[in-house]
Amino acid sequence: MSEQNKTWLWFHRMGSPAYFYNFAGLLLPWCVIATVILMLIGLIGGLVYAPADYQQGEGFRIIYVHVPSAWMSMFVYMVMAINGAIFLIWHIKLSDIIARSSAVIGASFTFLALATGSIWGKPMWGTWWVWDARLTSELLLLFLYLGYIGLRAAIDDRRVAGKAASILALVGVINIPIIHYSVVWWNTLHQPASISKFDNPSIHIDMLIPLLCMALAFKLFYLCILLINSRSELLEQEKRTQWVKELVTSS
Amino acid sequence: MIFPASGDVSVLSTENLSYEINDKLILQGISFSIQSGQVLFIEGENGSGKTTLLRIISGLMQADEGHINWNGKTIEDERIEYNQQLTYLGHSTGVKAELSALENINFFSALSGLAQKENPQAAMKRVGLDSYQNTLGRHLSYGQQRRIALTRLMMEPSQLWILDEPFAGLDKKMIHDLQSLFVKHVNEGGLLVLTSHQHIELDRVETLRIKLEQ
Amino acid sequence: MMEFLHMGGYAGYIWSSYGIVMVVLLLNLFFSWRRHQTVLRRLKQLHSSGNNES
Amino acid sequence: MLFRDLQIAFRQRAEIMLPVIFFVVVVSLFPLAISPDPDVLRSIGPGVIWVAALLSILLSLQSLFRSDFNDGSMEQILLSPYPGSLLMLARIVAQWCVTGLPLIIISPLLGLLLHLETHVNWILFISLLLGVPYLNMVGAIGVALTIGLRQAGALLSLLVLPLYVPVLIFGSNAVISAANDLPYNGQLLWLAALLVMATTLSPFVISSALRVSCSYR
Repeated sequence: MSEQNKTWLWFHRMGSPAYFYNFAGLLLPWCVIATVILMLIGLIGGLVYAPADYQQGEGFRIIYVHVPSAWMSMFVYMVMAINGAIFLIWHIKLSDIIARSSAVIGASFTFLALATGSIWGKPMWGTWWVWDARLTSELLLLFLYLGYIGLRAAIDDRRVAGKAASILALVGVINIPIIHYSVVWWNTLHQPASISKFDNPSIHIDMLIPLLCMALAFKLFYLCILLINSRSELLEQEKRTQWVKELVTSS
Repeated sequence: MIFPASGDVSVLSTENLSYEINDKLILQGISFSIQSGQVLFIEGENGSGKTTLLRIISGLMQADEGHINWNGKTIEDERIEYNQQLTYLGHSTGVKAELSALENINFFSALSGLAQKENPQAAMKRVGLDSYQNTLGRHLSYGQQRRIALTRLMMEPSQLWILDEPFAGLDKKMIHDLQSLFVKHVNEGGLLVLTSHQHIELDRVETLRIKLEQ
Repeated sequence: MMEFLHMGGYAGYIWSSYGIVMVVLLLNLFFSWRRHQTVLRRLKQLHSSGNNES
Repeated sequence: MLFRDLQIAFRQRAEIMLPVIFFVVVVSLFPLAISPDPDVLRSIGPGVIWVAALLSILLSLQSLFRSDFNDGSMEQILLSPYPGSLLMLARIVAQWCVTGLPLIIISPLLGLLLHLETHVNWILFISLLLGVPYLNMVGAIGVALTIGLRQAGALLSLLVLPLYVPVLIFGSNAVISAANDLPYNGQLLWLAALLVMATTLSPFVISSALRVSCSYR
């Protein structure tokens, strides 16, 4: 079989719900283990081995949680928007399930990024909330997430909710760069640029490694949540089919 | 007046449509095929999915499985052409409260993008509303609003009529007029899909029937 | 060990932010897992009792 | 289509005035809430007017598609052979004339209320002229998505407000920098760019969103 249609075959097989359900089931334990390991490495590396930052002292260690969750909040929204597009254009139900299962975890990552950001702001600038460009666009991203979840919850019909939410995700994803740019531009307008040392100060090498571990750990954690959620969504959607009947009555 | 647009026989067919609403499969494996000169009768009690089926056929809603073909091509690909040949009348009349009867009719025909088969005044006369031309939609009764919606059947030379309970809210005379209009439409090569509570017989016309169980 | 916990004066901030992160992540995990179980249970009940219905 | 909407709108004159009155009331609240002295008003004026304009647009959007949706004419619009996006463009332009235009026309008046100098008022007028249509279009997307829902109002604002932020920032800032005699044409250009983007993209999005919402009933 040529390479091309082997991947197509895989993609096609992945499309069939029963296969995906079992495949996800197998992958899940490994994923959980990998997340735990990576999380531990990242935490130990970040909290213990990484040298204290010359300027912010130990306080900067919050970066190991704040930056990964901020990256994740953006990453998950991208995944939702891409899957939304796939669902709208090719009507692949699986991508709607992926988008649906990632909404809540995406919103929690954004919330975490905000929470850790403001906690980090306290020792640095003495105030809980700083109208810093990145924090503000993070806040707006949270509103986008809440809107997405709210819309999906408000529509009972599963199909329509999927389509409506995908449209919203696409509109949102077009606006994210615009919102980010306008907030950054607005921020430099009102505050002298000096404060913006906030996000990634010149990273020392062994500070960087734990950060990457944490980022990877967060990604894997997201994958675990995604796998669990999509399995339950799949069951919900395919409940009338034969394979669900056997699976349920046998287990 | 034979339909110049298609000339040949147009065919509307569906392949095992199915639709599920919150855990209940109300449409399963619906397949039928009707062509010019035929009527499709969809019978069933309330809530048996008649309206849903009509809305799926007209393209307002999408079925879970199965698809609908108009002259061999699925309606999603041929949306513009399908819409040109289609007149859909649902439960809600579509009459705007703020516009007068005449303005409503002119708006419908402008929206349909088709030449007016008959001028609005004559159409209103045929449904017995000629004295109501300038009354606002708001002041018209439901029956009158339905009759305004029905004037569209006289005005638009569309080939496929999809009507949801066309006889509801009409008096005896109007029902009789409507039936003769249907017969005339079908004999001229039109297609007709309709639902109705009562059992209506259209004489001298080829009728197919679909029964939807609860 | 005490010095480690003290975190050079920022103990309160660091541990609180790590705490929040852990709590929220675990909550997510817990709710997703619970939902999975309830769906399984509901379907089992639907299928085993309702064989004739669907 | 456009003609019909304008006809309908002018039949319900009372409804046209509602957002405009709301706009005036909200703006006049601020001097009472903050302080009547001109310098303070001059500094917060532009922001106040922009936020008030945004809120009154949001208010007027509630009824945008609702009457069509309820009396069934939305179905006919979706089933017409004309491309949905063209029809939607006409709908938005009609909606803008009915709700956006009055706001823009009255805004210089409110500018005086807040002691803005004449040239600042002029910039305010232009910025609203560029910004309000964007608010209308993006808001219409939100309405199209939430049309069939129960508490659509609250959800609509949650969906739409983040998308309004860029216009709010550039709009109010254009006027503020005009007040402090700083260059403002950069912001206005940004507003114009956003407007062009919205005009090209939103009709298509609105018609597909309506097609989805209509299949919900």
